[in-house]
Amino acid sequence: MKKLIYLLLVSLLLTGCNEKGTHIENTTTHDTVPLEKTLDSNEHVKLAVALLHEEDLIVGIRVNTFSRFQKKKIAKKINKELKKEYPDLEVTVSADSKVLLETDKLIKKGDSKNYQKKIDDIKSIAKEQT
Amino acid sequence: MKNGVLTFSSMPSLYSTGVTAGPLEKKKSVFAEQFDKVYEDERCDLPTNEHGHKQLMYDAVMIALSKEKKTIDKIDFFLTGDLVNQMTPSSFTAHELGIPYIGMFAACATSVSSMITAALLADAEQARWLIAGSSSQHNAIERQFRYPLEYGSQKGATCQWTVTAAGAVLIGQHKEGNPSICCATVGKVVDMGMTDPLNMGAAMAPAAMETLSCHLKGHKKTIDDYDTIITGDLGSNGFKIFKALANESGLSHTKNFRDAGEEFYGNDPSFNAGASGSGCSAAVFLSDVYKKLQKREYKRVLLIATGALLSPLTYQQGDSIPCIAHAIEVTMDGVSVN
Amino acid sequence: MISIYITSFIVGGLICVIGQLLMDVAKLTPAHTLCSLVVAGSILDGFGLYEPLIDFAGAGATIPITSFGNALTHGALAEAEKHGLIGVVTGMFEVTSSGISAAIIFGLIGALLFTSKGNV
Amino acid sequence: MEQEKYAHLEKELSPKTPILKNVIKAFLVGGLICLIGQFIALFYITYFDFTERTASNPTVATMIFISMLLTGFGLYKKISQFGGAGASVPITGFGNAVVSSAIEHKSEGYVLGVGGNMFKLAGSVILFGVFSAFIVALIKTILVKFGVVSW
Repeated sequence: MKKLIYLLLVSLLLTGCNEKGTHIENTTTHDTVPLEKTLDSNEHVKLAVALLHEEDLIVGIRVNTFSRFQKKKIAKKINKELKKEYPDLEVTVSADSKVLLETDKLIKKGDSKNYQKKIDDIKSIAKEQT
Repeated sequence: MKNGVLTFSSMPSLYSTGVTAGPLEKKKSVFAEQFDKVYEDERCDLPTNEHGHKQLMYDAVMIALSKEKKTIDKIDFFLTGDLVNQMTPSSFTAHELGIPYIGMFAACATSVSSMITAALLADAEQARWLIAGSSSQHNAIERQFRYPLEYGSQKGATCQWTVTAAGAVLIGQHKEGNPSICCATVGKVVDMGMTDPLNMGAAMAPAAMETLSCHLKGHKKTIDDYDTIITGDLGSNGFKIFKALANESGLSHTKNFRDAGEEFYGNDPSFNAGASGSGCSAAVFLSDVYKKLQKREYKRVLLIATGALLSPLTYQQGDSIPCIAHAIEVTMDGVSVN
Repeated sequence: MISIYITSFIVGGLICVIGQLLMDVAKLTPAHTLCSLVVAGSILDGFGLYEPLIDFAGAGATIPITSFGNALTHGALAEAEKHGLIGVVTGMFEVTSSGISAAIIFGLIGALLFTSKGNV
Repeated sequence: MEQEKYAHLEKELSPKTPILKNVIKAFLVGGLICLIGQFIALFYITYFDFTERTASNPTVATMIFISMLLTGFGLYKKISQFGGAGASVPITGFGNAVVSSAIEHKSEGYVLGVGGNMFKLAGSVILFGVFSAFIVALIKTILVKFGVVSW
């Protein structure tokens, strides 16, 4: 019994330090370097998927295990930072895994004609949770 | 001063017994083979638990009667009780039987209190034939005193399982060769301040001890006069405490002590401390003990049935659990030692 | 992604451990234990502490009964933010309705489908 | 014998509650139920339009549905006997309290029996949840009004 708990704790610690990943899809002429830099430099972010399309920038992030307590604050902070970098874009940053999942799906599909409709969906989802 | 101590000079006899039990008891009880009838359905194929409860008692009475080839109209009194609100299963049984009926309530001690009353009536020559007994049905009682059956609550090691069983005994004037009631002790209500309704054995043990010492003193007996002293449903925990109390009060040993509740399910841990319910003592006294008396394995026994006189209302209002124990002495010897 | 399962298991398990301690050490009845936990969840939300726990542990924080107190308080607070004091009363079931409505509906369906059995 | 003396004797002889064992079992069962809940939540997030936060509503409903089945087939009381608080603290325990009361009181009819007794056990949880939510929200709203704290 105690071994089992020990095992769980160890695996918890291990999964806490997974490798970082950032995936960015850009259909606009904006420069993605500051975006990448912002996401990579944030120590809490474990995984991020970003999509720039027309007037929108959507970022779904996953934070480290113990950063999840403040994941809303982290998302807000990144949102603020990105707004500074991309003042002419509508920035949506969410730590909700649904946003990450949907954005990822959208990018993988690669069907750029349907982007706008889906992006609106994701934005409304992201709004719903705050 | 009688102080609850009774002697029956005419020594009314037990003529026959009827014991019925539910399907779980058939599977799990060590006494299952000695029961006269066991049901495949926990409600005896009737729509409600309370109807099943009534059927248990009714069939027990009919079995006891049929063994002696007696008919209902020969019976003068029917004394019984159970644990359901206002004792409706017993009253409904009495309605179905149509025998003059006195409802008895002493919680799980009803098996003995009804036998004492029957013996008194027979001894006073107010009745030729009487039926005494008690019954309980797990589902109906559980819902009455605890939670809905399917509600998940963790039961501790002191919890007892209410049995589905009924026992009825036909009592009449003294007959040589039959187990006979020579004396009895009506107990006082004892409250030792126990408040845990899931540890009834501990609440009832002092009442059993009180009645035992009263009986021994009142009838000038020692525990060695008995082949066995069997308590009703103290359960393994209550029985342990009862034996400790007996030792403390100066009784030399407790090796001839038995407890029906502890033995009922053969120490199966899934029943925690064992069995309880007014059917438990009745079923064991009127099957195992009665048969051992008939076979003369036992010559003199003391039956002490214990009852916890609580209701869900009283313990929720924070009252402690008052308990009672009644003792009845049954012997195969022709003459009372008194 | 795996870590959310581990945190939900551990946090959910720990909340149950608190419940078990309330029952075994503090000798509370199951009903008292559950009420205490619900009140605790509600107070935690008053301090804004329960939502981060949900972010951390997911179902580990939303499945235990403490989340019921949290959701009630959360609904009340959200409505109070919009409509002032009156929202405290009106917003309460905004978030929690699913648990209670599911319990009522499945309770009735359960009663239609099943009868209780007195087995071990 | 004195009540106090007897209470002492009773305490000495009655079996002790195996607290450590119970706590470990509660942890495992409670954790497992929450883990199942997490899987269900993931299912709703992946295949339906629910976010992490909104998925908790259908998850709770599904858990209560599972609890209804387990209660009806007589399994929930076994889980509870093993897991103790691990089975009664999760929302499934709330479901079990409601469903078991409803099933038990079916014999008195659907209006007086099921309707009248469904919340016999779970009602107090709702009462204290609502009452404490009311007090907490009231205090916080007043504090915000006076500028002591912010939302």
